[in-house]
Amino acid sequence: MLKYLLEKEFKQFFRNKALPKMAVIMPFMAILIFPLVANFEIKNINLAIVDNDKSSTSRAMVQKIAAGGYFSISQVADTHNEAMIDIELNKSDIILEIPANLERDIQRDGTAKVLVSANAVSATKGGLGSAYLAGIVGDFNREINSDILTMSELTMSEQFTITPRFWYNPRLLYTYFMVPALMVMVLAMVCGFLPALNIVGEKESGTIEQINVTPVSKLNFILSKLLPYWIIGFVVLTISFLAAWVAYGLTPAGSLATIYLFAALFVLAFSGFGLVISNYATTLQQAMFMMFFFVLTFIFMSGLYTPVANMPQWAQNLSIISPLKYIIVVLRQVYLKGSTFSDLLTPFWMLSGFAILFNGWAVLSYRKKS
Amino acid sequence: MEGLTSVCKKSFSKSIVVKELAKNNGKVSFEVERGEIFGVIGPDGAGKTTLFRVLTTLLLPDSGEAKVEGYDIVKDYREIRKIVGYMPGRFSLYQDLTVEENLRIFATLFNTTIEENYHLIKDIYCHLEPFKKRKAGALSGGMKQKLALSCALIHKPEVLFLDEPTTGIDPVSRKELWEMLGRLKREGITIVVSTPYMDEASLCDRIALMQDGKFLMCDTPRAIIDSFDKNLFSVKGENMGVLLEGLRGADGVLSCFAFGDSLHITTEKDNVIFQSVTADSLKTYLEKTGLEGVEVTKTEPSVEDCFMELLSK
Amino acid sequence: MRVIEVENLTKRFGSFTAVDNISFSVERGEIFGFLGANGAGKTTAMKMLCGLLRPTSGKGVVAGFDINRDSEKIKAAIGYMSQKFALYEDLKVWENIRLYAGIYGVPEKEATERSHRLLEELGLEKERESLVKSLPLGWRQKLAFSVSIFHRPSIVFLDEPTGGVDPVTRRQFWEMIYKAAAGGITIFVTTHYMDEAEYCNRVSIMVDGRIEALDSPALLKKEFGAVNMDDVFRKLARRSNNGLL
Amino acid sequence: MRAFRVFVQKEFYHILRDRWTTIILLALPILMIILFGFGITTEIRNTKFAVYDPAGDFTTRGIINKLESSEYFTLERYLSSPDQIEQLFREGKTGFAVVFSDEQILLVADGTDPNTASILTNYATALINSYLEESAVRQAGGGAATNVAGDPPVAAATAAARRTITPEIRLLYNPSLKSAYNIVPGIMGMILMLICAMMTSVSIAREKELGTMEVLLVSPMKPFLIILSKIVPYFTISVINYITILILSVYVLKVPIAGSLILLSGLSLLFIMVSLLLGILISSLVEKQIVALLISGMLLMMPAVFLSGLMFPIESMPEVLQWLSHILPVKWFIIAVRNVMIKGLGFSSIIKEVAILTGMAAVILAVSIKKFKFRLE
Repeated sequence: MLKYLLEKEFKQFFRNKALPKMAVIMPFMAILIFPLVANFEIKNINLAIVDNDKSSTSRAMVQKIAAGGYFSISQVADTHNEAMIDIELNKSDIILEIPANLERDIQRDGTAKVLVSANAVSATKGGLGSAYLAGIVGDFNREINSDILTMSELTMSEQFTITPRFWYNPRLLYTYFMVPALMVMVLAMVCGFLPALNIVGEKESGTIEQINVTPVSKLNFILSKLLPYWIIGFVVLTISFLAAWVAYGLTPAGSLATIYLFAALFVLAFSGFGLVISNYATTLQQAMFMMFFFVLTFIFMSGLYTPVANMPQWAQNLSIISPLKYIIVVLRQVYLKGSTFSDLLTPFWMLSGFAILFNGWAVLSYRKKS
Repeated sequence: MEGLTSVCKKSFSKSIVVKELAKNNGKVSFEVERGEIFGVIGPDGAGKTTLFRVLTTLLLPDSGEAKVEGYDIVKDYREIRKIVGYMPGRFSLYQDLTVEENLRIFATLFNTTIEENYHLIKDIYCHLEPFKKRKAGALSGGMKQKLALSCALIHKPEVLFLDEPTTGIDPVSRKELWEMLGRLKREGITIVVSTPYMDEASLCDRIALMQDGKFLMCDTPRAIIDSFDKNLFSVKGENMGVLLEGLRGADGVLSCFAFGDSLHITTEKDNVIFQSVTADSLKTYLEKTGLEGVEVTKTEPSVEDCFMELLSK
Repeated sequence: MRVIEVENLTKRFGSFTAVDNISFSVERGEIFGFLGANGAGKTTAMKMLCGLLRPTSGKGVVAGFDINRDSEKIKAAIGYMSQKFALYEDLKVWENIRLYAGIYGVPEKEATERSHRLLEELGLEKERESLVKSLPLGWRQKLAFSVSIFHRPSIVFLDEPTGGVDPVTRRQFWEMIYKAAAGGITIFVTTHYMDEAEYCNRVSIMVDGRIEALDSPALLKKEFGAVNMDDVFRKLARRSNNGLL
Repeated sequence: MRAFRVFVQKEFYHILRDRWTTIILLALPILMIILFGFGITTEIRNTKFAVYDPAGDFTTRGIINKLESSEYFTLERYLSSPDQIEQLFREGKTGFAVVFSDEQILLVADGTDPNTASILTNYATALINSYLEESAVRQAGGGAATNVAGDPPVAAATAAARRTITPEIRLLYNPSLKSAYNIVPGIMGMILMLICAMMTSVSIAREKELGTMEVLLVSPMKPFLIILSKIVPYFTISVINYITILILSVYVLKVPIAGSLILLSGLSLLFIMVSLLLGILISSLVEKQIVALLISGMLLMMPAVFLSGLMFPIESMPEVLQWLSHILPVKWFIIAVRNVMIKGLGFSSIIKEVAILTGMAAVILAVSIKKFKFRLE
């Protein structure tokens, strides 16, 4: 019985113009384009210089800042206001204003001030930009005092060289962070939403009554809708692995089997979720919107972009409802850190819990008799 | 004043004039008088719906031209759309709006109100009155079709195109609809209607029989029936199934189809075997071939007989 | 041998009684006409018999199964075809046959063999590979009917199978119905074509949810002194109280 | 125009009768403000860290206290050996580990999340540096400082000659560095476009799919009015959402409206018009709802989220994508809203963006009129 239903679903899937294309395009678009776009790295911040001192010290300082690589000098202005106009037009992000006779003040009473005004509309850019600038000025201080610094003070700061070391991703490539999570996103779309949209489509066009009249059982009907998308989902997942390997040379550190196991569990849970939506939505529009609503919540509660730890406490507590969170943790841990099954027990229980909850709810809420 | 202007405006009597109108390998030419009920019948896929869509300016013809109330269907489509009423084959309503709301929307669509033209649809709409507040989606198939009809007839167009308006409607309501169409006709409205029901076709002033985009015949029901060039007999017996097989096998019998409680068979007009082609000579012939208790009478062909005869050619 | 037995079957939607306490039975191999005006409760009653709708009250046995308790079993033993949808339009002709044969448990080998023969009978071998969407309505209905009796059910429910079909194809359809009935399949059919009502062995006419007349066409005509079934139908219409006719 | 009024009423019925969709349409801004406002924060807060400190002298303890006292980090545990770090990172709970050796301070961070890793190490390095700076000055300042084990006393004279340039940092427009400032304009752009473009295109496509469009075309009513009547409800919902977003950002996210409200509202109305026209354009190219949903979903929403600088700075994107983002109306709208709402600037600062948006509106209008099918072809 199920065999014939599956045959029908596959034939209809490949005959429908839009769906097969979407199932193929999505993984590639997600894996290849998305990581290029989604990174927070702050580089080439535009710096406007207002040098009222024009002394050798001030020129040396500007030299050091420009050489730092983080900043590119976008403008040399005469007055603060002139530079402010560029800030307003988003041409430059930070203004470094060097007061007149800076060199004389340093020689005479040892201290001088420079004014840094940073456009902080983007908090990260404003915050990090000014922090980097302050860091470079700090180094410059050490340089201009190198002639008179005592051995101990030098050794004190030299004594402790601080070197960051990044495990699993030494070159801090953003793609390593995003790609595993994106694979999950694609899986969620293909196995979670396509079947649900399919069912709602049949409900809206009325062809669902054809099946209700036949001895096809509830379970067989749902399975005939889910299985094709599960198979397609895992094919898409494998394609994503290959794409990640080819494009970024990214291969899973942990065992592939663990990934496939958790992916299966996640697919079971998420397609159950899709089914629940399909039972409540009567029109395609409704289904689409409900999904959009919940996907948005799940994504942002899952730490896909920024870690859950950053979020305020109430948000962190709320984030346990997102199945995406656990599978993303799994994918990242196994893929990048090579964690094994034993390290990932909590996600395992949570995902199994979700699978039972959603699928149970789906079967209960599925009303075959109108 | 209104009466006067409308008279002189409509000096010419032809409401629709079609010359060599071609659309995906079909071609037709015909004319429809003002205030005439013009029936279009034909098997599914004969091109009836396409013809309707071209005449109501929804589709552009491949070639040829047509005028509705003097307006050209390609150039003056805006004028035509002001004076034409159209009910498509798959007239869908707004399922999430109530019966009354659907009606009001279509009334306003045609710049009128339910109250103003209620008398036009009273006979059909009265069945829907008890469900006024119910959503259109919750109605049964036939009821939906009745609501669609009311929505299409809620305004008084000069020309009305109805594409299979009565499919799925019970016989009594169909009768009422045709009485309403008769009233509209008396008020000078030209009606072009397609229908699968042959009994309805015979109520039209003229009928066009369409197949593969062409008119096989286009004439009054009377003329069509007169053109029937075969003998027609109605045969009754106990076991219809056996009788049907037997008659099909009998030589001289051209065709045999069930017609309600009897079978209609056709024989050649000048057939050698049946010189004196009478009902009882046929009866004795049949009994000889072992079909007892057979009752044979000569009958007048109906439009349906002519339709089936023409199609089988 | 009775294949359908119904006792005071009722269905209420809130305050509206769609089917009001109907009782009747249908013999094996009979062509049973189920007539009624729009909104008289025909489709609702039929849905209850097919296990698509749970009755508010009353009992019924279809193909030996109780309609309240084991509606799933009924579905395996009957065929169903409605005017709106019977086949999947985006599947090819043979794919539809194969699907429904599979669903109703016809063994694969037998299914492929018989589907060839069926297509020959219907003259559809050429259309074997074309999508159902491309078939004219008449052919689609004939194919749908053959598919609905492919698993040789004891009863087949036909909901206005010939709506909008041209006269010639309609008659071919009824010849197929005759053949199926002769083969022992009970035909439960609704229609608005009064000439088709004449083809049935017995006819029931519903008015406002109740069965107002149930007999053979000939006896009904005698009882109502009518020339044909159209007259019978119209005479019954006068009994309707809330102007439903 | 009575017919127009009744049709607008019909469109409202379509939406209001569909309870779920209405709730979601109005709740979306609230959800997005909360999610984006709190979901995406790059601010580091109480990240756990571990320490491996065999020597455990005064300085290392000082460093650890300095880290612990800051609101960024909380000490989780002391490690008996560096190889324990492997297990810590596997479980994914600790942010980074500080490993002291006689010459070096090693900051071991979990590189899987590069962004957090670099921010953590930057903040930690800055804190440690400032601790070392302070302890050096304290030592240089006066003999009383406790003697650091093994270090010779520092001569007093160096303090006097020590020259420092101290940067005085002023953060413009967003002194408290709240990430929400950057998000509100993005949300506004996304929601207004989603509601206008997607909903309009889907509702017109729905009318075609159901077959009712065929009847509407053959009527005295101008097709243009039918489309216009479809726009009104979504225009209203967008205006309501616009107001909700403003209220939420001011009172919940505490992002004040620096510039003129009238200018901001005018700007938003312009953008709503552009999105509505986009919706009409899509609907005239499409026959089925699902295709309209896919096009507005895939081609409008996804790029809008990524290319519009809502979450990721556009500057750090590859050149070709930056060029691609030029064609998105939402990108210009977000820049303009940032200038007016966050930076509080006047009309002069958004002339370019307004010009582009108006230009786009004109082009889309022209194309959709040309493309509009008043027949069933």
